[in-house]
Amino acid sequence: MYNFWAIFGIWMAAFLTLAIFSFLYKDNPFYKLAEHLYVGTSAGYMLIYTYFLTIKPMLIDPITKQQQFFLFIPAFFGIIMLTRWFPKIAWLSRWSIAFTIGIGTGLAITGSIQGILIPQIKGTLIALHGWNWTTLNNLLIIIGVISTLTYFYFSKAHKGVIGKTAKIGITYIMIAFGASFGYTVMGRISLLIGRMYFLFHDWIPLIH
Amino acid sequence: MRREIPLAITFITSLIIIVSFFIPHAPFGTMQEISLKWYAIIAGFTMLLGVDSLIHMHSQKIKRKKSGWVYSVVLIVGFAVFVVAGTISGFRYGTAMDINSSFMYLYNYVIIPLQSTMFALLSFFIASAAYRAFRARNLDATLLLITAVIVMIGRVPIGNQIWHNFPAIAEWIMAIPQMAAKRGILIGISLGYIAVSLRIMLGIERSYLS
Amino acid sequence: MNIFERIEKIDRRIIFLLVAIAVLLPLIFKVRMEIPISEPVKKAFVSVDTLSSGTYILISVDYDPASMPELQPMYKTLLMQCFEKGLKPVMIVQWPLGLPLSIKAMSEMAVEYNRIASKEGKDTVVYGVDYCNIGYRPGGVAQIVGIGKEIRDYFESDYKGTPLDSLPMMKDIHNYDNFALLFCLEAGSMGEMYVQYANARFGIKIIFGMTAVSAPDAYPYLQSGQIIGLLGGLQGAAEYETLMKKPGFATMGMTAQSWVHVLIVLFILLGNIGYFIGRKKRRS
Amino acid sequence: MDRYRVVFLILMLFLSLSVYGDEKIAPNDIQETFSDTVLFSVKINPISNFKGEDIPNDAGQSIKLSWEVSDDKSVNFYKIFKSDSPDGPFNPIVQLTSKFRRYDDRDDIKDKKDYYYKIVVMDNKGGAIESDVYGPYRSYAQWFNKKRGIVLFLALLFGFFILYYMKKAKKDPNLFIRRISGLDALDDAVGRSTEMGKPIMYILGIGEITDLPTLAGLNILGDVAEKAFEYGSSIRVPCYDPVVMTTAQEVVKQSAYAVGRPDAFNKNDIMYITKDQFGYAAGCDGMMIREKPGAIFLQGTFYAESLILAETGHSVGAIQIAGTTTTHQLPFFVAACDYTLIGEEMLAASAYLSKDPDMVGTIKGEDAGKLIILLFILIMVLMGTLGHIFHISPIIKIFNAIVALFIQG
Repeated sequence: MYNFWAIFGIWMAAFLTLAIFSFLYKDNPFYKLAEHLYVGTSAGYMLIYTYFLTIKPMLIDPITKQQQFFLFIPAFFGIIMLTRWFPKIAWLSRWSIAFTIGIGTGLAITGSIQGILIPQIKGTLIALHGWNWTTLNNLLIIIGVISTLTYFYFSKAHKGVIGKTAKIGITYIMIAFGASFGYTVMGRISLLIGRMYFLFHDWIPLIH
Repeated sequence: MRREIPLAITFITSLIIIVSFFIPHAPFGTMQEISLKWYAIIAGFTMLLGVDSLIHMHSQKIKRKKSGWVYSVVLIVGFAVFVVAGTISGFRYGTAMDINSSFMYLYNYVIIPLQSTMFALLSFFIASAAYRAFRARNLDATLLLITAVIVMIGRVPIGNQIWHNFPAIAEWIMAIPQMAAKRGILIGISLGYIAVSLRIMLGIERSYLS
Repeated sequence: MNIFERIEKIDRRIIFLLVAIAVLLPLIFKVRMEIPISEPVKKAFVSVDTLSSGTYILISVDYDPASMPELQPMYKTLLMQCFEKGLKPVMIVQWPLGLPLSIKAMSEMAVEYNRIASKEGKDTVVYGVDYCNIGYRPGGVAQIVGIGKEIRDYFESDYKGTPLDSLPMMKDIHNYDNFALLFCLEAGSMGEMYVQYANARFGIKIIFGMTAVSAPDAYPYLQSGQIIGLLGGLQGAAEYETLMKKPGFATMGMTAQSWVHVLIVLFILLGNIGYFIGRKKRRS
Repeated sequence: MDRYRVVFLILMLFLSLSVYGDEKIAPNDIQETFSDTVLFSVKINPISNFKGEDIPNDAGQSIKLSWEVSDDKSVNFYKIFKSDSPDGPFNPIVQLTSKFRRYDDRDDIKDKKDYYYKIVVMDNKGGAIESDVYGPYRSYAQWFNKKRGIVLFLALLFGFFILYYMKKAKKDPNLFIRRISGLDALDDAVGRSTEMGKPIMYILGIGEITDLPTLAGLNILGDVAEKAFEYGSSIRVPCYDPVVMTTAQEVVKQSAYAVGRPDAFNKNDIMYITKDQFGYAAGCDGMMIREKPGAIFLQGTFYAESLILAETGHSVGAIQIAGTTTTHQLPFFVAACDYTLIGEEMLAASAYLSKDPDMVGTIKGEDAGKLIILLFILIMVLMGTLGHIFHISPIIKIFNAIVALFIQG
């Protein structure tokens, strides 16, 4: 039993979908209307979302219910972040930005080393032994990593041995780009399948 | 004065995070916990930053009747409808996120179609670019296109029907050569992150303060 | 103008029409194709399937409507698998626009599972006892590290505001150690953050369900053992549905995916043939 | 010559047939039996092997308790009791379901103080089996997390080289950075475009002024603008962000003065389009179709709209030189443009041109890091391989010891 609101909603969604698709024919008022509606509604969504999923649970509830009054300090830093709206006192927001950037850099340095460099280097330290396909694959991996790093090495001209290794490196990189290209095409097509399914299943039931 | 204090704050906070990473003992462990919690709260406010400039810009456009001001009206109306629906749902259900609230109804039937269709456009652009722009003009581009074709056909069921080893070949390309090159690039990028973070921490890089 | 130059000058809208038709026909005529299973998806499936009943799983929902067609089928199939095996899924959300999607699919799959379970006499799943959704908190990486010590420091209540301590299943749950597995559904770079911080510092096992755009970048983590399974794009979702023997949207969409891929490969070939002929003419 | 690479390629494709091998694709996939994720094994009823220990590398005030149970089918739940003395009053601290085998006790534990524990198994028939007293156990806070020693070593190592080269570059900015081949492509693109009497277009993408690729794009813009003014051609720069636009105007004006043709600079050649992704792409496309530029430069921060730009650029027959660090867009640029600066190459090109000490120092510092990692992998692989082939066990032991250093946690 589809009640009235569900049917109305589907028709509204179908109208908005076709309005955006109309950009394929040419840029037109319908597309501009849908695009501006998208920007406006997502901004409205974010405003409500920020209150209910950020400010209320992390500030208002703890302060009112558990009397955690020291939370006024981060709340203060948060509010002066909004001084960017007023050019005269916008410089105040630099303190909060400095604090968040400081945390970000501290996490980035420790994360990059412990979370990326150590495991990725360790994954390439493979002793090659035993005549089987796995050893062959490991050899190709090691050559790939070393030659890719050589390609992005800028302190030596790409001549002689370094030049040849860099050439192998760009070959590996082009294979990787080809693979990413194929996967990206796959990803974009899936989005279209999703919209076509909506149009011809929920709206006009051609697909059952 | 307006520059030295922020730079000092940045240096001290990143020092706290790095030191408490290595020293779990009393003062540092709790200092890290508190600063991470404060970071989360402040980051919550940054989500509001974009809203003001957006509403400000479009309301100016309406006031001065600049070309395309009608679309700005649509934008502001869309914004207002969501804020009102969210507030009402908040009072009725305690949260806007309740499954039967009007806020969720609007999300389902306005934001989902708009955003998913916006990105679905890309599939058309990729198809037309594939036809009109992707040329094997040198060995690199040829290599890229050949690998792309193998992976595109190998990763989908039709590849399996053409030749039953096709999926395994595509998987081999993904797991061995592609993985090795991506690892090389990943190592390069994380060295880049370390360098940029060091420059910001030591105040050499100050563009974030502009 | 010879045939190829004319072909090269085809109007873009004809190409768009061809793509739309190539997607629509297989969907309407429900052409079904056999889905080959790849190694990373099998590893992911086995890792979840071998967990004993009552084990807790953390599912991170980090996508938005733009990547819903690829990741929502993975999320739904995973939830059905958890309910069938009696696992205890806990949903956490890092993308603001993804929270409604996580809520909608969670309640839909619970209703569907309970319909089947009550028919077969098995006990049904209840929110707060068998599954729950602790919603979103800001902070990104800082929050991921923060909940490594105590989840309640950030998630005092669930997505609706109900305190965590009043949810029966969350009583003894404090941090990553209480979860056997973290299944991340990723459209962006949040997956890498989980690997860099949750796995590196707290050692939780991670499986990635990723959009096709980001899946290739996750293979280095698979080889180094930082993640123990990887589902890539709609194909990954279809393989997981096939392993669960529950064909859904992804399996149905793969035929359309195949036809459009063939179409695009033809476009590339046609475009290049025209290009080489044109180049040879210009040289002579 | 590319012959060398074609041979290598055919070898690679042949090797891909290795897929027939039955070995698993992921080579050193530590064949974890997933049983260890099955947390609970079962023995006869009474608790055995109860252990309490300080949690290592932590801030103290916690004791890790672990035990084994014979058969948890009949177990309803456990109750754990704690006291300060072996026979002192035991008060309950936690009640756990039958699935649990370990528990971290964190409530008001003081470091370096003795604690005693008792565990009571309540079976579902209401019976209670009390274990004997275990202890004493103490908790300690550690001053250094030993597991993270390797992270400290690497942080100091890479940090040293980055800062060393930053200092060195301040004194002498002409540190050697190889000429990026893409720069030659830039020059002859400008040259060919002016021969055809067509304008040049420079697109900086949709980045903000603080994004690295946008800054690099502005540096390269300075060089391209200089070449354009030298050849007497004009340069059009459609912008996405007002701040980036004003900076671009500054850069192009300085290039005009540097070449001695201040009159050639026209402020309106660098204009603001719109701050919306697809709107900006549509605006640039319109300009391409109207003005039919001879050369288009796409240097900066690009996302999904890169596709639309590169396609239209190709269709108007322009030479296209692209450059960005967002790896997801590079495949499309390589396929659609005549030349592409890949990721860090673009940053190196901008450092090479601008001779900015910070940029040059960073690139040299990162290069040192890459060299260290590269040589380290090479040496380790050779050592491990030779050790195994010639069965020299001391070498294998050293190899495994070094690999074991790379721990996480």
